[in-house]
Amino acid sequence: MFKKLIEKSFEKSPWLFHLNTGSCNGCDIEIVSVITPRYDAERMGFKLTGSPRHADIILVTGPITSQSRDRLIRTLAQVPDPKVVVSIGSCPRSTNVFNGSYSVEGPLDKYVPIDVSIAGCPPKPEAIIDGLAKAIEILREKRRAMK
Amino acid sequence: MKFPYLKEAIKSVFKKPSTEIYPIVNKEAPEGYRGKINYYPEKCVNCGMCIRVCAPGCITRTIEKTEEGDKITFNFYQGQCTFCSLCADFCPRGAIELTKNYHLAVTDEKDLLVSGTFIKKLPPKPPVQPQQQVQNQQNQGAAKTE
Amino acid sequence: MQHFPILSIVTLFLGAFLTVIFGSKNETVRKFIALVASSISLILVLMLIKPVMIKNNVIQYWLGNWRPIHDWAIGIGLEVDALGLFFGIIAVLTIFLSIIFSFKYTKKDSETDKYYVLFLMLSGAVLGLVFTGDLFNMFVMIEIMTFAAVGLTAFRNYQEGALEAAFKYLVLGSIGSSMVLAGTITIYSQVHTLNMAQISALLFNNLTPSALFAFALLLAGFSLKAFVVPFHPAAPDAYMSAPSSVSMAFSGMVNKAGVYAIIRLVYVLFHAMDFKSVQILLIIIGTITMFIGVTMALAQNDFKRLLAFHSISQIGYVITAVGVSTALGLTAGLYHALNHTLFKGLLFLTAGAIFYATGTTDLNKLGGLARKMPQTAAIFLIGAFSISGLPPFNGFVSKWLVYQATFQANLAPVTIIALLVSVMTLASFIKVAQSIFFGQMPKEFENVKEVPLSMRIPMWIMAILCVITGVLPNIVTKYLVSPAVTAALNIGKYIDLMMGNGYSEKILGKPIEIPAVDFTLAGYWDPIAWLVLFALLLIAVTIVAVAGGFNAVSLPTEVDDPKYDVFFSGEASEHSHVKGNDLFWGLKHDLRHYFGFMHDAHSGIINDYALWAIFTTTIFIVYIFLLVP
Amino acid sequence: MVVLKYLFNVLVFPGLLFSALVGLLLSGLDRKVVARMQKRIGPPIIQPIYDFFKLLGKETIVPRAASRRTFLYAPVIGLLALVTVTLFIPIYKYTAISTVADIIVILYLLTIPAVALIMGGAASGSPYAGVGISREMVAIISYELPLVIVLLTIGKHVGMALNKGVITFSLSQIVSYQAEFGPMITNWRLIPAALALLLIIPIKVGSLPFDIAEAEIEICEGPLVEYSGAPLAIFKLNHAIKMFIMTSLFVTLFLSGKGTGILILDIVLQVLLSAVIVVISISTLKAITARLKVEQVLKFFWTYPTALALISLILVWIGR
Amino acid sequence: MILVNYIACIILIVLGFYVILTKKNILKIIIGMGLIDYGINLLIISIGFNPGGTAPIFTFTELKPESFFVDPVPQALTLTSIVIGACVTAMALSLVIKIKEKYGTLDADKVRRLNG
Repeated sequence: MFKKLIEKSFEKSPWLFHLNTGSCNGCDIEIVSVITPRYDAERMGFKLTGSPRHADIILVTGPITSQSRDRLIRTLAQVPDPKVVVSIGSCPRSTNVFNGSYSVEGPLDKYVPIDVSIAGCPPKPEAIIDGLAKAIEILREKRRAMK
Repeated sequence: MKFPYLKEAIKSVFKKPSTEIYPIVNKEAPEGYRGKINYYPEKCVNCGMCIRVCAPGCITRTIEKTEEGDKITFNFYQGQCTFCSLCADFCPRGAIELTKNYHLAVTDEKDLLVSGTFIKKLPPKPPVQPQQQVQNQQNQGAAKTE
Repeated sequence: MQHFPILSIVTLFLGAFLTVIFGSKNETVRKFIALVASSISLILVLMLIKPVMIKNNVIQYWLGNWRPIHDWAIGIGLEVDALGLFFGIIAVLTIFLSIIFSFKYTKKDSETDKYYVLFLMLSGAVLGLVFTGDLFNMFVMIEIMTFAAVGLTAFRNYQEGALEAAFKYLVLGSIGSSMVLAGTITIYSQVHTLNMAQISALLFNNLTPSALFAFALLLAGFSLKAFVVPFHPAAPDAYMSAPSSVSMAFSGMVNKAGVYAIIRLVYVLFHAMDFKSVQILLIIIGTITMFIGVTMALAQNDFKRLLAFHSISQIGYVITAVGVSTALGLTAGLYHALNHTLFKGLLFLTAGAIFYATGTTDLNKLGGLARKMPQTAAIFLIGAFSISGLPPFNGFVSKWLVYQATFQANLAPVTIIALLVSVMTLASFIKVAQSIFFGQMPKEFENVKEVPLSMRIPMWIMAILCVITGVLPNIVTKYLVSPAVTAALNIGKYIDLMMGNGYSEKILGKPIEIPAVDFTLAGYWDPIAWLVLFALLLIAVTIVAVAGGFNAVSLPTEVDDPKYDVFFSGEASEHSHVKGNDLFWGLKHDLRHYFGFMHDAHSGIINDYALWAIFTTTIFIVYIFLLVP
Repeated sequence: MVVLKYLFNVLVFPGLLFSALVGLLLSGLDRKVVARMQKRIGPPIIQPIYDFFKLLGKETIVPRAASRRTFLYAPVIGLLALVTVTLFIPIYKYTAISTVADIIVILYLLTIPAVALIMGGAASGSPYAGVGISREMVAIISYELPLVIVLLTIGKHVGMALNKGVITFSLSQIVSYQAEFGPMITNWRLIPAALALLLIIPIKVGSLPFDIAEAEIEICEGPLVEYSGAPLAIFKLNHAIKMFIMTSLFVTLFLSGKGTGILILDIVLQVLLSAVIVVISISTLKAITARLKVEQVLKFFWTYPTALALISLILVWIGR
Repeated sequence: MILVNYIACIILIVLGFYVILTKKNILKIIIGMGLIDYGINLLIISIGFNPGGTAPIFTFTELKPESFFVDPVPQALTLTSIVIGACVTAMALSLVIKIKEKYGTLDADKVRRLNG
């Protein structure tokens, strides 16, 4: 009965979960700035949640340091099903300048397929909003595929 | 029992919100913004300065021997780039330029790869002298120096 | 039908003696005797309901057929009116269920024949106390009750603190009993009779100083037996170390007997309820008991000690309601006494079940047992919700009556404290639920199994009773509580039947008017309609759920896939169970001075407890001498 | 026929559908007003409806350490109690269930959703939930005291006028009193009580300055940490309906009166007034203050609102 | 003359309370309890005393209208009270033995593991 409405609502209220795997916090400030009055992601329904169980889109920042590797894997597994992984900045994409360092465990796609990657070090808030818009489409496809 | 910001809160309800509605109003990046790389292969002289200077090492070069010279392709993998624009500054020929295009949100990795190829014609090869003449030239050279 | 009361008491005592003779050898004979004795007395008392409650005549029985000779009562008389029978039913019910529970519960203990002897003595004494019409007989029954209770507290002497608790209970108990004895004697010195009906007739509004002195002493003695706050320190130790089936009897019968004695003393014997000062005294005691009981319970981290403090605070409710001497107040008090026996008995049985299954009741060691013991968890939740007064259960109805009674008697602060106490009760039971049943399970309780069926039957019976008394309040009040209230308020009938009619007119000059027992409920709350609503809503929600396309609930498979681990910010969720005293940090931090003072006040030294007891008795005496006449 | 009326009441009018819709709209309005106060555009008013249906579509994960049945049934029980309360709250003389509704019944019915949240959190077996539970319980203890005093004051005030001095607990008598003597807010004795109730609404709903139980960042949504999919949707629905109930209770207790006589207009008036109360009490506080610490909540609620409520209680008591 | 009895009772009772309150040794507390009991027993007896009355033991033949007895009922009460006093002391002593065995001390300040 609500099938169509549930489909539509997946576009309208994607919830974000911010996962920092050792980033220099450049991208983290950008993510937060997306929610400030100037860029206001909330007008499109985005909301930062505290627990991975509530999230649809996971924003990963930072090159996966060895400490945060298995925590990353465990937290990503705990997100309920139609989920989208978005990598912010170049670190998760390709461990940026830290490539080859002893404590960096390689780019994110070694552990989980990246759906949307937003390049930039740090990416501009508008770029993040673009990325999130793309992520919403992927979310809807995944939701349709899941049904 | 003081209520901070109460006045501003109530006043701002009636003012226009200061949000830029980004997707509708496209926002121009500020001057000098280091965004997507533009590579002009024709200007490049394959000196390799950019490769040496790039910290994350995201610039790679492939050289391919062809009959009219070696076909050199430069790949700027922006997924690993820190947008420090050192490559642009050090490029003697100004072949690399970081534009103001900040739309770098991509779904597949290929879009982050900027590459350009050019064929570097070698200088006209001096006629090939037979082996014998080469040694004479070397002896004359040696004699001159003594 | 005349002989049922004495028969029910005697069968219990007979059961005790028979277990001594036959039971010491093998287990089944013992259990059989105990079961037969308690079920006979249960049937006898339940058969009394029809004549006493519905046709409300009073059964009187003169031991040895020593009828009063020309208006002077010599022999000991049993007098069962609706009030006595009300508490009798409570007692008999608790006895029957506790004995069934103890069959399996004391399997691990040795010398269980001594257990059954003492338990049957305790139950016989309580029934005797509730049915007797003679003041000295009441003292003897109280003495036997204390005796058996001390014996049972020390039953598991290997347990930490059992002996100490028994000794303290004995010392305080004997102080209380000597006060009761002194009170009885001072009354006897004035009226030269021990029969309660005759005493109340002779003492009717000619309260001489010695009668007042006796009233103060008796009030102190009985409130010590009911573990009212100034006298209460022996109770938590005794409830904690006694086996749970016994502490269920303690909180179900023993302090109810104390409350019955207070009601009998204040309403019937001295007819002291017209004096405003006595009402205020009872209300003050009740409120203090309520508040201190629950705040102490919040700070505990042993399950049974927490329950003990709760039964003290619920007794505070009953006494406050009884102190409000309107008809509604007494109804609220008696109804709450019945409910308290039901849900407190239930909770003590769950404590017993946990002790039986895991061997400890310490809140800091347990956790996550709901998955291993689902039925006990369900029963515990019913008990916890009914004690904290959530609507569908029985605690709500009686607490609502208490609030209304206290507020209609213009006692706003008491109502506010009562509501606050009920919220704190909810808080402490949430603490118990989280630290025992929910949260993560420590390793050593992996192979904990559900308690055997014979222990779960009494628990289920009590849970169902809890729900019934919660859902059908008007039936329970009409058949059980109102007759008891009329009996308490209308002492003329009590005297006439005992001493031959016309006696009260002759002595008192005019027949005692029977106050009308009617009360208008301030608000109206019909649980049946309410339950229909709940059912309708349940259907509604299920329809929405099914149609709404709830997708499948994905349950954890056996493979240790991290998806089903508890979210612990990514850490491998090792054992981190929020339990015991790390809950309510905010509250304890704010009230730390109060909690600190209360903790030191319960120092555990017997001399301090005795000092409290004697100090409060002197306050009672001084208060009553100054204010009552 | 009566069953049909009951069914209609339960399912549609003041029951599930109406209160859910209005609740969600009110919480949408609240988010919009808070955004506007921070000079942002803010989500559309119907955003909570989208949230609700999106959560319905998500997968529900039951963690291994959770006790399954309590975990899944807790939100439903909370919803049942809340919807039952909506039937009792009179909207300008129209009460869905014509029983003389009762303050103490409502008071206790409103604790059931909080207990359901606690039971759900406890059943999920996560340490964050454990901390969330103890904070939620401290919050309940702190706001119960002033709430009770306010309700008793109103009961006493109306009781003195209509019920020959004896306190009345019934809401319909309160509404009829206001029909005669005008809304309660105009009576100077009860203004402190109204202020106290305004301060209590945010913590009862669990909105920002006092949401110590569901602090997103500190303890990752407290009791709700393990919930996802349909149970979480129902908990968010409970949250919204509670907002509607508390504000319409405030309207009934302080702002009701004769009403316009036509049912539809009465309903619209009630919803509008509750929207105003939402904006005044919940949104402004959410926009301008930060979250309090745990013991600050207790200290705050046992001093300011309790003092206000006691003042009005004493005034009512003296001004016989 | 009767006054002396009552004074003796009061002294005994007050002495008993004094012992219970101040003495730290639990054995002495039991003795204090005993003292209170005997004080009250003496009180019971002295209440039932009619000056000049004989012991209330007679056979029907000896019962003459003018024979004057002491009140028999308090004496019966004293009997039970003494029995109860004895049993209480017996149980208390058995508990004290076990406490000494388990706690190793008789000092009330040390026997306080259950507090708070």
